[in-house]
Amino acid sequence: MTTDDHLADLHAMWRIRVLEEKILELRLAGDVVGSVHLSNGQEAVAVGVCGQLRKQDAVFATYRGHGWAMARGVPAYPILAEVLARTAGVNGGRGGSAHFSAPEYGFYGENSIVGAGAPIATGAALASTFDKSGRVVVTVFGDGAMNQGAVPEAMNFAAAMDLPVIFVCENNKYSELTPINDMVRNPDLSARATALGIPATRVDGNDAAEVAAATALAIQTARHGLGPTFIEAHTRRIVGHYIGDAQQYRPEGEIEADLAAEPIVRLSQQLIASGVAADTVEATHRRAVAEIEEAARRALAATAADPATALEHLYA
Amino acid sequence: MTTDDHLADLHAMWRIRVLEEKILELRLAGDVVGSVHLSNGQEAVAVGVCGQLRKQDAVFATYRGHGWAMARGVPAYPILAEVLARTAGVNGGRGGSAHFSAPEYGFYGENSIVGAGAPIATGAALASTFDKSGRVVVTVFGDGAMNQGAVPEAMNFAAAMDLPVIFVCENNKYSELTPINDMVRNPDLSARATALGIPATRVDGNDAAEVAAATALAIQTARHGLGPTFIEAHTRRIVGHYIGDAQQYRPEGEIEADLAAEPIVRLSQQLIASGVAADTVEATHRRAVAEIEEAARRALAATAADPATALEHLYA
Amino acid sequence: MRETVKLNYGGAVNAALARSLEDYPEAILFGEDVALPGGVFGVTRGLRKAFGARVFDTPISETAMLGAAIGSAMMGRRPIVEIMWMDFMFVAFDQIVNQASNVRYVSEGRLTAPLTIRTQQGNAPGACAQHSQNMEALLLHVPGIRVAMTSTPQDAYDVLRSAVACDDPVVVIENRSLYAGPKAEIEIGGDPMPIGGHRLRRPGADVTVVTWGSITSRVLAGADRLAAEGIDAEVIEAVWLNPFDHAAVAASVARTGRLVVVHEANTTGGFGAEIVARVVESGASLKSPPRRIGARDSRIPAAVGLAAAVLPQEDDIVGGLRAAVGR
Amino acid sequence: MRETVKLNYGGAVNAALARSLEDYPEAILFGEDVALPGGVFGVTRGLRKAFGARVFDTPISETAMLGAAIGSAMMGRRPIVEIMWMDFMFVAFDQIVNQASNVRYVSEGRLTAPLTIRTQQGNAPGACAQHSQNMEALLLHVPGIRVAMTSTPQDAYDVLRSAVACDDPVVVIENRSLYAGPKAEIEIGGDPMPIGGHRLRRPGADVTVVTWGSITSRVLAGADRLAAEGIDAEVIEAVWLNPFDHAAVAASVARTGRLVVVHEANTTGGFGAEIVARVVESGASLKSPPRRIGARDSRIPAAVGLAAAVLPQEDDIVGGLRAAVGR
Ligand SMILES: Cc1ncc(C[n+]2csc(CCOP(=O)(O)OP(=O)(O)O)c2C)c(N)n1
Ligand SMILES: Cc1ncc(C[n+]2csc(CCOP(=O)(O)OP(=O)(O)O)c2C)c(N)n1
Ligand SMILES: [Mg+2]
Ligand SMILES: [Mg+2]
Repeated sequence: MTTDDHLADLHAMWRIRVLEEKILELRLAGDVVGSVHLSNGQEAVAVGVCGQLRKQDAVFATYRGHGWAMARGVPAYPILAEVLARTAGVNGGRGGSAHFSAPEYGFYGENSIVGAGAPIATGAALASTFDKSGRVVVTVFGDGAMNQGAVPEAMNFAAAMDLPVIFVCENNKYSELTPINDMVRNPDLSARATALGIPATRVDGNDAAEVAAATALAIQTARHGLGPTFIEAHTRRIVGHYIGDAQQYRPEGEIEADLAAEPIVRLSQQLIASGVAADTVEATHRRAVAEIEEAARRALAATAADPATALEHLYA
Repeated sequence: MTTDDHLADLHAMWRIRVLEEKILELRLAGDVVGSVHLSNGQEAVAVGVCGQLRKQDAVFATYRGHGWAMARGVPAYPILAEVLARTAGVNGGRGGSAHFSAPEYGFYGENSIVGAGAPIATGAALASTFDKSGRVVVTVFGDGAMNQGAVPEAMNFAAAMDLPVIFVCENNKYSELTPINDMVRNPDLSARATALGIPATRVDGNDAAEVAAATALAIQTARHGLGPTFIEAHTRRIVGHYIGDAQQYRPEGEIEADLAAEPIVRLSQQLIASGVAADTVEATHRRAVAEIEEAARRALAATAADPATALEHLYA
Repeated sequence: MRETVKLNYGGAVNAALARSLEDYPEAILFGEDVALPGGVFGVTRGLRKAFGARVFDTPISETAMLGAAIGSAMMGRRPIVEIMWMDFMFVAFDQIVNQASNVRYVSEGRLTAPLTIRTQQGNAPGACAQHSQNMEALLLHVPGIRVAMTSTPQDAYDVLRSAVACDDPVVVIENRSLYAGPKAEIEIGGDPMPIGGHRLRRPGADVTVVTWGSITSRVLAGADRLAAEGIDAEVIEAVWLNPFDHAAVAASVARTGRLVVVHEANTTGGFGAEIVARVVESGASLKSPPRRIGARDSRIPAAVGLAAAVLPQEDDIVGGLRAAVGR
Repeated sequence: MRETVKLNYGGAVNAALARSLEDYPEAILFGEDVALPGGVFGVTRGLRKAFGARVFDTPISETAMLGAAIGSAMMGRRPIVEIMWMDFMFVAFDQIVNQASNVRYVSEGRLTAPLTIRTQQGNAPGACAQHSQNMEALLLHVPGIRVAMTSTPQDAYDVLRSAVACDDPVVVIENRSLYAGPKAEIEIGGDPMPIGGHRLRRPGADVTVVTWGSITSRVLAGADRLAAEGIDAEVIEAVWLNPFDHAAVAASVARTGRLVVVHEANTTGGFGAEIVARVVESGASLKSPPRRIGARDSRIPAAVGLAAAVLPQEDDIVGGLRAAVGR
């Protein structure tokens, strides 16, 4: 990877981070209503994975999906408009923060039922085996979702049928307020995939390049008809699970350690250490801020979703 | 194990085999109505496991559960009466062949939803951690059930909480009419348990002694508070999945091979080869036949379930 | 090309599946034991041979199966998935209630899920409590999911074809006791009809009976018995439950002045309540109170004699109709 | 020992749980995030500390959780399990529909499943379609499962205690928008009351309004508005939905001659239909057709403005009541 590639990753991560920070701000200001789940600290996974995808590929995410949408190319404006319940939102405000989709960008949606996206993504991959699109499907879920029956069912189904799907487990160590290691005996979640005959890797999810490398291999496997791959990406969320989550469940020092290891800080430091000018590095942030500020301004000014349309689109 | 132990196993297996044959006969004669799932060929698993259990232990089985009930000590008469829809049945005819229970014998029931017994058995094991009964719980299910989300959920739950439950997978190679190896990549199903941190073994399920040995270890583990064990018992059903199943899905020669390896034939041959008198061996069969014939005679003569009671026992 | 053939109910389902797979290159068919073995009821026999990899067997993973249907439908396939028994749907109900139902609506129509779930339900002699339930009412409280139930070979064919053609998720509920029924002359091969509508099974002047599913034949037998007593029942089989043809029921009740709904499902919370409520809300003037005849709010015992005491029998129907007309 | 305390709704739930855990040494309490974190709504705070290992966190495995409740209940425990949102129940619905429901009946009473499932449902501002549904009607079509829904601190306490004391599976449905509501003086500490019954929230002469859950307060607000217009609505909150107090509704309707049912759930297939059907089947003479006011048979959009157009608002209630009394 070239320095420019790394700078591009950094910029991509900053765009997500600044988007999330803006959403938080809008939520605290009361412009955004309802629960939002931010991905601060986990940006390298979305950026690393999505950087390897082609236009026709598909991502199925969770409620913690803003960053995945953006990494897939959904512009900030329709995301913010969605979260702000505007007509211009990707789904006109129907999806909201936790359940929006933008298939025109290969973002097949968030899902607010833990684990439920994996079988659907598997179905999307099933379609690939018929339509000759070469489409590879990515489904992302958390560590906690590994304990939801839908996930092993989907993994076995995909394995048995050699479907081109990549299971990305964002292992951020917590499910809401509960540490994953209290809920499993074997902290190596990737072993579950291996047991099903699925090639599995564990990567540093705070390193976009490492995530990208694992994804590239998984994509090759999928495109060659060799079926699914499982990627366990270790990362941390550096915000609460929900707005107002005081994170009392975190052992002392953990948040600090997580903040030191988070992907934006880390990549910035690496770039500077490797001789890139601080201003060049910082410019990635400035550009992201400018973009998101502008998008937020527009989204705030946009028309609210029209209640008269509330009953539309239920059926064909 | 002494010769007497082996003869006891043989007798226990014959009791099940003859019971199943009687149920088949009654079904074909129209005395038994509805679908029945026989366990012919798989008797060694039930006998091997249940021989190690104490009175307070609990078994949760599937629709293919007649043999497990009997191995737990439920007499033939109330089983046959149940299958014949008589008042004297273990559940007065409400459970029928596929869904009966007899908790007074530690048989907590069949279950006709694939995989659904595993979480419930896990709950029974959870109770053991509070009631100091020392109760160990066995849940049995098929190879196909491994692909039902309920099973991995239950296994992880039990592992995370160190519950005294033994997961017995009767791998008879088929789920209804479909070979398990077409539905999984990794034919070693026990690997799934290992991945969850559960000690797992694969045993010859047509050898009651081998099953018993694995069970004994699992029981020790459980009673010492060390949590679940997974036993994959390889066996074959030597009858169709349901009455009238023509078994066209069986590759040529398979049925013959299975018949040669089935546990009753095998143990009989071994005993004779080891010097036990043929008549002593055959006596185990004769005793079983006499017992089941008598039970069937009584059950056929028993009173049919009384429709006037149909609405009882819905609520406390 | 339309033609008239003699098929039983199972054969009609098979023919509809074959025709759908022909019509829609994007159609795929899967489920447990449906492909190589041809289905546990033999209903999908021959389809694997005819359509190759588009017809395949799945693991016993209803959640993965329904998810596979939804995801592939989103991507342009037109999946037909079999859930062997309605009772088994509940291990995977999330995929219907929270997933399939929301695809079109939440995406503002950007995504669609044109999938068909074939299942079958109801009690059969000796079936256990977990293989006997009639659960259409649960689906009918889930906006976004279309639901139909058939009882004749012609409808088994027509409705299934309409379901596959429909661009929304449809659950088609069959009944295993019908599959091997008598052959009937049915017309096949036309274009799929739009979803919706009802079947007038018996015109009558004295009372409107609304029913659906395999119990329809029991209702018709009861109506015939009553005809001998001079009670003339009109029997509407509501093949489509969502969309439901409330207008047809209202029109019939406007003529007969009486309403009875019969379903095999438990009475309380069953869809009969909805039909009764719609009629009375409309202010229809009734000569006698509406009645529902359904199962007696119970679990279903395996013993045939016990199950008969729980499920609505012909005598219950005859008695209910007599009471409705005041005799 | 009875005493009067000031608690909000969430505090009342907490007090009922604490008291149940005290009363029944065999009671255990578990769910996702309920123990160490004290629940995502803080409702189970302090219970882990007070009751130790009897209160524990679980993996995100609703099927295993419900199975754990059923199995431990069969073995003499009295589990209380939390399903964080009613919407999540559908990943594990088999354990309710096919498992818990059948334990007593199929075993002829040899086994029982005295378990309580606490959950909460309904829309809250900005909640997505998968976190907004009102699904009590589905449970009410499953014989063997008791169901209650509460909206006041006193009932939150009383009903939960009755549920835990009940020897059958009970689903108690709460509402997250109520947890942090205002404190009220409530009486705690008495013996658990038997399950069943209703609450007369407002006596009235002109129309009987039956409702349940958090929308009750909206109904009462509407009734107050109408009182100013001289319309005197009687409001019954049907805290217990199974068993349902049909007799109380019938008696009220016999006096008022009019019936309106209000629920937040979708109208079609909702439990309102059952209540209407029961009343009209009984032959009650009504001065105007019964009415149901529920959600407009839709998925629930996240946008607050859109959701308001789907869910029944105070104006809808007022309008419906006016129409019922013919004004
Ligand atoms: C079936 C289901 N159960 C519970 C929840 C509530 N819930 C939402 S997020 C969450 C934690 C998920 O943890 P994890 O899978 O690790 O993902 P993360 O939030 O850490 O990204 C839970 C339990 C849900 N949405 N769906
Ligand atoms: C959830 C569910 N799906 C499908 C079925 C139908 N079914 C009954 S038995 C069976 C095969 C089970 O195979 P396996 O687990 O290997 O057990 P075996 O019958 O071989 O003992 C299937 C698919 C069911 N009862 N429940
Ligand atoms: Mg996590
Ligand atoms: Mg098997």
